Amino acid sequence: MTTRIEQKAVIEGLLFVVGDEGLEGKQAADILQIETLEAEELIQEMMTDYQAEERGIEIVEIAGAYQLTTKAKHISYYERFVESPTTSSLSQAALETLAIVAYKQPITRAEIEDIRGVKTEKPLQTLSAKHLVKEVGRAEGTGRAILYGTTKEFLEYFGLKSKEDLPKLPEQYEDDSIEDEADLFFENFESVMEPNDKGE
Amino acid sequence: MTTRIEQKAVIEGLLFVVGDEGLEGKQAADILQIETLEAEELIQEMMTDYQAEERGIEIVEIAGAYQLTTKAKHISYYERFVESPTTSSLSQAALETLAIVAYKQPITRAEIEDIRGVKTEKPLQTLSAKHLVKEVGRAEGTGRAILYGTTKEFLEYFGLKSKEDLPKLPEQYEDDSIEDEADLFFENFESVMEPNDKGE
Amino acid sequence: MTQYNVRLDAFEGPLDLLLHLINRYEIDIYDIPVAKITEQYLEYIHTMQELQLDVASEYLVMAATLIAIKSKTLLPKHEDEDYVHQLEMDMEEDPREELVRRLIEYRKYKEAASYLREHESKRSLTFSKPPSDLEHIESKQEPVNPVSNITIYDIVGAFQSLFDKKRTKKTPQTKIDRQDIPIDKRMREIVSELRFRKGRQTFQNLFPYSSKDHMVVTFLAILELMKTRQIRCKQSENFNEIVIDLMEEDIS
Repeated sequence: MTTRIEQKAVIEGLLFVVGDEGLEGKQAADILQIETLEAEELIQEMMTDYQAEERGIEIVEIAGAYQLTTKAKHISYYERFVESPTTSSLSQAALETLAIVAYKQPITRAEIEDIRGVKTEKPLQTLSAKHLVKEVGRAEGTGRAILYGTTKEFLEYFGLKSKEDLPKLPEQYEDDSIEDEADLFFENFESVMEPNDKGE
Repeated sequence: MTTRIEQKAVIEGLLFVVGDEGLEGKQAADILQIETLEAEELIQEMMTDYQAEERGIEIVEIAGAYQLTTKAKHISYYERFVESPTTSSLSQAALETLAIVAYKQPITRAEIEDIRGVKTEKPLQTLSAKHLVKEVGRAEGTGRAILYGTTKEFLEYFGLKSKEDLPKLPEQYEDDSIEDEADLFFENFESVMEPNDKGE
Repeated sequence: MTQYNVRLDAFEGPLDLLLHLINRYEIDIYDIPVAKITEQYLEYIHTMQELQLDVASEYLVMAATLIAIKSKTLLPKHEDEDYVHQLEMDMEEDPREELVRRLIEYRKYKEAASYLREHESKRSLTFSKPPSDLEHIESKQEPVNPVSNITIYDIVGAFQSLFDKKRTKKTPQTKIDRQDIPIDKRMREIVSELRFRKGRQTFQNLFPYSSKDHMVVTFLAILELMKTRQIRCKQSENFNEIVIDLMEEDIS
């Protein structure tokens, strides 16, 4: 029978070993022979523990798995002699393209170009070469255009938990409310036009 | 002015980042801008801290450098991890080495190390022991280094008819344009430095 | 042969340029004064042409669209039509509507891109480590197939990512924006690199990246450091390695 403290120690060791491949809650649970929920709880507790001043590493959840990283506030000490994982930042064109793919996937190149208003071949090539987007299928109809979607590396690159971790689009809310308003208007309009059909 | 607690945190992060390359006391001292003796003292203290029950990693001193490792007493959990079906049967190092051998055979260890940028003795041993790569000849020239290639078993495991049956790589992995650019720069640089020797 | 590509690159296309103009003149996106914006837009295109920039066809298409919208809004209303027709006219789409829809749609993703940019830079502040090698831990149940759960595509993937890794390491700036590697920053980097290396480093090793621009900036930084006597370069004889020393006064 292992104590919670020991279980945390084992998880720390496992997190260290898996590195940037990450450890899923289920994996930790299997190895400790406990329930997944229990393992997740332990990891959550550890996340708080690691926030202590004397710790130089912390647990982050990326792409559905937990991994250890150094703390951002210590960057000045590390940058002198190690290379950052994402020193090469993406061009604006690549980022815009990626944003569109992330929110609208699966999506064809023509649809992306429609939104951006410019050719998007090169940014898509860059993103594919960096494994940030990939072909996820083919569109129906003539031509059977390639459909693009984001990859696991996309989540890793930006340190996101999952695709759902992306924030709501800035104007999405407003758009919805306009539609709602429109719906409301038409509903009212209909009820005025056909008062007999609606059992008032 | 950083506190001792913060300094320990930075050292932990540094140890985490350097991995098995290890961190010398002097390096830690330079980065923290403190005396080497002070840094050594901090690390010694940390070694004791890490012995606490709740820690799954510890600091060991190997060849004059400090590095983090998992604790020996947790070995049974790592065995379980290695056996778990979700764990890849080859380490990342072995997989990379195998990939290079498969696509670049026949190839010497030095050439593999050149591509990977790290020592590759152990992964090559593993792959030989698992009968995935073997010696296929000797390189010309002094030293007559061993040339490695894939085995018949390799083809069988992956259901390939022959080496030529390996999936083709995208073109971008064939070109060496970036290296060419670098070479060009150094060439030009040299010709500027030694204008007499190059008959221009 | 002077090129002003930087200025053209400042915009990601006609929609981006229009958004810029809308912001700059504090225009309500839902009520765009077409005449004014068309004028500004064309002025910008003309400037680009005067600078002999290669104006991409997308910009010209947008110019045509703007002019078309402008002329539609200027069309006189038919007064002799009957009431029903007049109603139809009123119900007709605002000629600006399609453009506004596109601008709003594009603006959404432009903002999403800046959110991704934030994450990207946040991410560059932390480091992780590659998985440890557990080969020394012998599994008790040695599988019959030493590569179970690995496919040939994992091999291909390993090979590709190896080269991608190598490539990204080598070229920290894919799109080189000269502002990003100012010489004095590189000078500071070199000095701290030298400090870290106990005051000495070979010339060759000060060029960690094979990106042309990075190398040029590094070279200029070295020259500048020599000029300001922060470093000293030594070469024992022709063709030997050049060794860079940090000047003593600076170490203290």
